[in-house]
Amino acid sequence: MEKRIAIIGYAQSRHQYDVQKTREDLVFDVAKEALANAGILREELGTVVTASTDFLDGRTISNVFLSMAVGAFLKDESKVEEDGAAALQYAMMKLMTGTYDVALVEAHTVGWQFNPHQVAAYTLDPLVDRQIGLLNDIAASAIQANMYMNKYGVSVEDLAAVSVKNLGNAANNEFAARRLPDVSVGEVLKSKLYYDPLRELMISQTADGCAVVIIASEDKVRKLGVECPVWIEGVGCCQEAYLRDRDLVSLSGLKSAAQSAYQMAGITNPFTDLDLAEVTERFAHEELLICEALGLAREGRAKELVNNGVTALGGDLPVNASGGALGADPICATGLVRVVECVRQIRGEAGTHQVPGVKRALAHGQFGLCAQKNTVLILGGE
Amino acid sequence: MFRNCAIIGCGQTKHTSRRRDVSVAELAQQAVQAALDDAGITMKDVGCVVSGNMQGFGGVAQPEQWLGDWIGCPGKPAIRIATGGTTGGSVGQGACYTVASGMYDVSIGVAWEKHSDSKEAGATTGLMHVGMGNLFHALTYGLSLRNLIATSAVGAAAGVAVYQAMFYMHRSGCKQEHLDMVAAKARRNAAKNQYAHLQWPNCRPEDIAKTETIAWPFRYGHVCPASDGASCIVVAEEKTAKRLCKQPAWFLGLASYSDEENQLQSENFGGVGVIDPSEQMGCRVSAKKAYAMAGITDPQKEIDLAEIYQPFPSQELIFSERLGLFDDGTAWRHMEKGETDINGRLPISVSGGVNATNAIGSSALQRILEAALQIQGKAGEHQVPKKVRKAVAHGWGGVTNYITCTVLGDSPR
Amino acid sequence: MEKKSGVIVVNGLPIVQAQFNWSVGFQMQNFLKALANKKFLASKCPECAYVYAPPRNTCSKCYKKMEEKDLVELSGKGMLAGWTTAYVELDGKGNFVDLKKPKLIAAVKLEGANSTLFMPLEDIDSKKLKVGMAVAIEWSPETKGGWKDIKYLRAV
Amino acid sequence: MAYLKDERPETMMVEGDWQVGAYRWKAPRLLEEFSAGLKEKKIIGSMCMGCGKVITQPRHLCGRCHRRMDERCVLSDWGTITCFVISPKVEKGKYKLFGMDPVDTGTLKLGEILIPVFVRFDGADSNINCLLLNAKPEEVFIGMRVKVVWAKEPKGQMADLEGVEPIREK
Repeated sequence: MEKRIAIIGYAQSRHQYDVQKTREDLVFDVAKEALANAGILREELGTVVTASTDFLDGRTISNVFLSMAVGAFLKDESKVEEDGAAALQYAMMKLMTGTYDVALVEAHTVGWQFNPHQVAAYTLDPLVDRQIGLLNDIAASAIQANMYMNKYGVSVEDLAAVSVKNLGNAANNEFAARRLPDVSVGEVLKSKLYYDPLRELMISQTADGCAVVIIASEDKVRKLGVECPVWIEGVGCCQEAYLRDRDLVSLSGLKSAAQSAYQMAGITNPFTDLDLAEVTERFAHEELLICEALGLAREGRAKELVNNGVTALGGDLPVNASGGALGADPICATGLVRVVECVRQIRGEAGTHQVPGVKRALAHGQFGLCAQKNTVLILGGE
Repeated sequence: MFRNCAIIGCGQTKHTSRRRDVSVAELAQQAVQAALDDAGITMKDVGCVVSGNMQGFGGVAQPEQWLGDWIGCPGKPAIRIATGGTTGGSVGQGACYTVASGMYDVSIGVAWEKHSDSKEAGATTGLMHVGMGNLFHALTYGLSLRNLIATSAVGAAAGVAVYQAMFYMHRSGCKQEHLDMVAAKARRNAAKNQYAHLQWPNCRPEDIAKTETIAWPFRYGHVCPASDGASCIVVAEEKTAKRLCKQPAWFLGLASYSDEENQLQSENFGGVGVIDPSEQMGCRVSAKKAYAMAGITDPQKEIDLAEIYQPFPSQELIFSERLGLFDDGTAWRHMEKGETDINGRLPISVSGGVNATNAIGSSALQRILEAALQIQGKAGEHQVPKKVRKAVAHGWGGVTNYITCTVLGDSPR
Repeated sequence: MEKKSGVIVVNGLPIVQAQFNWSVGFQMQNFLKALANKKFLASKCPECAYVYAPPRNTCSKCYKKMEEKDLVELSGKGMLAGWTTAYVELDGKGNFVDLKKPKLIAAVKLEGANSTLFMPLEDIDSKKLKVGMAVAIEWSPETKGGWKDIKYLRAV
Repeated sequence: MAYLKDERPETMMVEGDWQVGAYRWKAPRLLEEFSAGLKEKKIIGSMCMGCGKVITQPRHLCGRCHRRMDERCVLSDWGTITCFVISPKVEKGKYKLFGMDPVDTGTLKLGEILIPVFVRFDGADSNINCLLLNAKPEEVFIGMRVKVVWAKEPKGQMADLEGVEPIREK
């Protein structure tokens, strides 16, 4: 990369379903905290990029009343209607042009306002799938899960093991919404069945939440004398074709996104080069698919990672040490929360779920049905 | 490093009130195909797709996930940007940033809107939805329905623009007949633009003055239509641009500063600290930043042409002043003298502008696109007679608190 | 004095809704009209030969245009690629409603098409489902040229 | 740029909806304070201790200073018109609110002329949008001094502030 960009400050809200705060307060508090964390004043910001969507927020132009809360008064401002990780990528591009040197990236969703699975149904092809009226994101992912399980002989217990791992990890994370320390495979398989094989505990926990990350260009980082900047070493993003015309079992879009991110960061063997991965798994089986697409396991073999504890908190390559999206899923913010969690780990500020000696981590954000759009970021300490 | 980049291809569809011959996906595809053809490239050469519209108006959430197949998203990085009225401007700027940052060599920016897909005229429910949360909040506190209708429904077509116009007229001395003149100019110009919606050859201010008053000082003749349409630009870095295009339109400066909510309400029915919505501090700041980036010190002399986002005629006057093209409160005098006509000293909105064609999500991108066409000399019938070296494209959105300001030129920075 | 909770819940008026009528474009129109004659149309890309079902006018792989001449008729038979049993469904207003009788949703690759279609599957026990199983379209008794003409998919 | 000529005849359509009314929102208890004030015929505003701006209806954040506006103050019920709009005579079928005609429901009278105004109450740095009552359209001007017309029996709701009327010298 010509111009290096670093994360200098972060904050996230305590995610929970129905947080007792207005949307404006939620965003304001987190933005304020992130600015304090970065040790800068609002006046020093150059540009602000937010991520939220109109359908989820229940307002056309969802960012319009939040500019003031997020600190964008008379600042360059833009909104990405995507996952927060994509917003971070866009803000990064803005800094890379040298037009601005500090950017604030904010992402939020108040999942309580309206069922996000209904919103997912609104994203379907209005001429075909919305007319047939069967699908939503859970249904589509359930079909994906079935296809994957049939193709590679993965059992439903393997999926439940992912939930057990992530929900257990979430118990250590004070910011997570669904914290189940001692949940067992049996309990996961007894939870309410939505679309076979996806049960309540295999579906991400919708939450109200907000995450803010402050990034700065290298010159500014030096000027500010930031103690532990976390550098964005690589970034990649890719969109796949619509549900009907893509291979659901392999996330080719994520593969391509990961490839460009690895290339940029100079990673040849992700399994050894990375110390930690935080991925957005809206459903238990997605974590397996994602691990394969990221090149951490061969196709169909990701279940071994979970079953052998490789991706567990104390494993070789912990995946979702924070509990991931199964722990808390504030839709648009989820990708940015992954970034925040990586930064916490690299800076050694993760508290009870700290993984020792994290130097390089991968954050992944996704949006759309069955992970249609993916963003991969490689973060590294100094 | 800001890597030099330029617009090398432009595409837009014919705008009308009902493009029922195509689906919204096909509409966007038409614009993309036209832009690729214009640039002389294929979809394989494109590195990144930036897209946007206002999803509430089309009824499809995150439409780029579905219609991405029609605009070339599959297998590519794709960013969806939506900022209300400025969506198009933000998409254009997004496409510029993706290239200027050095991440991709060629990007396309595509924006669209299809109002006829909505059952209500002008997508009123979608528009009302901006303040729906506030509205329901206020109703729980016994907001009188009479007040509600008087303050919102009376101006439904004109919205708060009518208040903004009143403020401007009061402080500048501009009269209703000047608004007629601006509207007539837009209709006249649109007649020369084959893609425009409301075309009225040789429209005179007297013709506009004959239309019914909706809320003084606005008449029906002043109001923008709700159009179906899409537009697309192809942005390329310096080498590619020079290789592919005889006269690229270079990005010189860009900014999108936001102001406090300009229209009485903030989140949860709070008030706002802006007394005069025609003050437009966001536009002042955006223009200053964009000009500074472009190395423009005296916009009044250096800018050759402006494309202003003016759904209502008063806004052309307000924003031309805020963009530094005229002294405060004098825009209407210059307009009266014909300086902003197609053959005038400083032509403004020669495409007819938003006043003649308003496909909301795409409107602000169209401003950038039209400015580029003028620089490239490809505007056809509405090409201005003089050489255009530097042009400014503007967009406003949100509750008139979002501004995008883009400066294009005929030579790189 | 007892402190009230921090926020007020503001409910919307359920009668307020935004309604849409999307124009379908010529390829989908051809498709929907052909359903009346119990024909299932698809479109084949002249460049890469990928077959889209339902038909469309642009190829997402090579970005070529497809016209009426590129329409092909499918047999209405296909192969099961994946499925799920739905125990709940959305009511359109954001609530999950428990289904008394679970529904099957199938992902099916129609013979001659590359696209996967998501359709209801009926008349079969979910335990007997297998990937690659043959299925066929069951047409409504009366076909009028719309999505309702396809009743469901059944096992052959 | 190539002009696209291949327009086709209108195609059929399929329907769908977006249940915007099924959403819910969270609001702060600020308006409660405001409407409680109205019951005592007081207009309450919030003050920013950073920039000193006074906003009404009260707002709890000042974006300029990026801080909370915790202080409240009571404003004068006299103010100045900063902007006005004059509607044409109310006709049937012209306006719609939630699909109903306000003339049919009796909210608006047939043939009346409405004058929505922006009022800046003395002491505030913001406008309130309300109706000008007891005045003819031709006598309104920007800068006109007005006072609040209170409901006869304020109930502690937004409608207590019926509108404003000109202050007439006797």
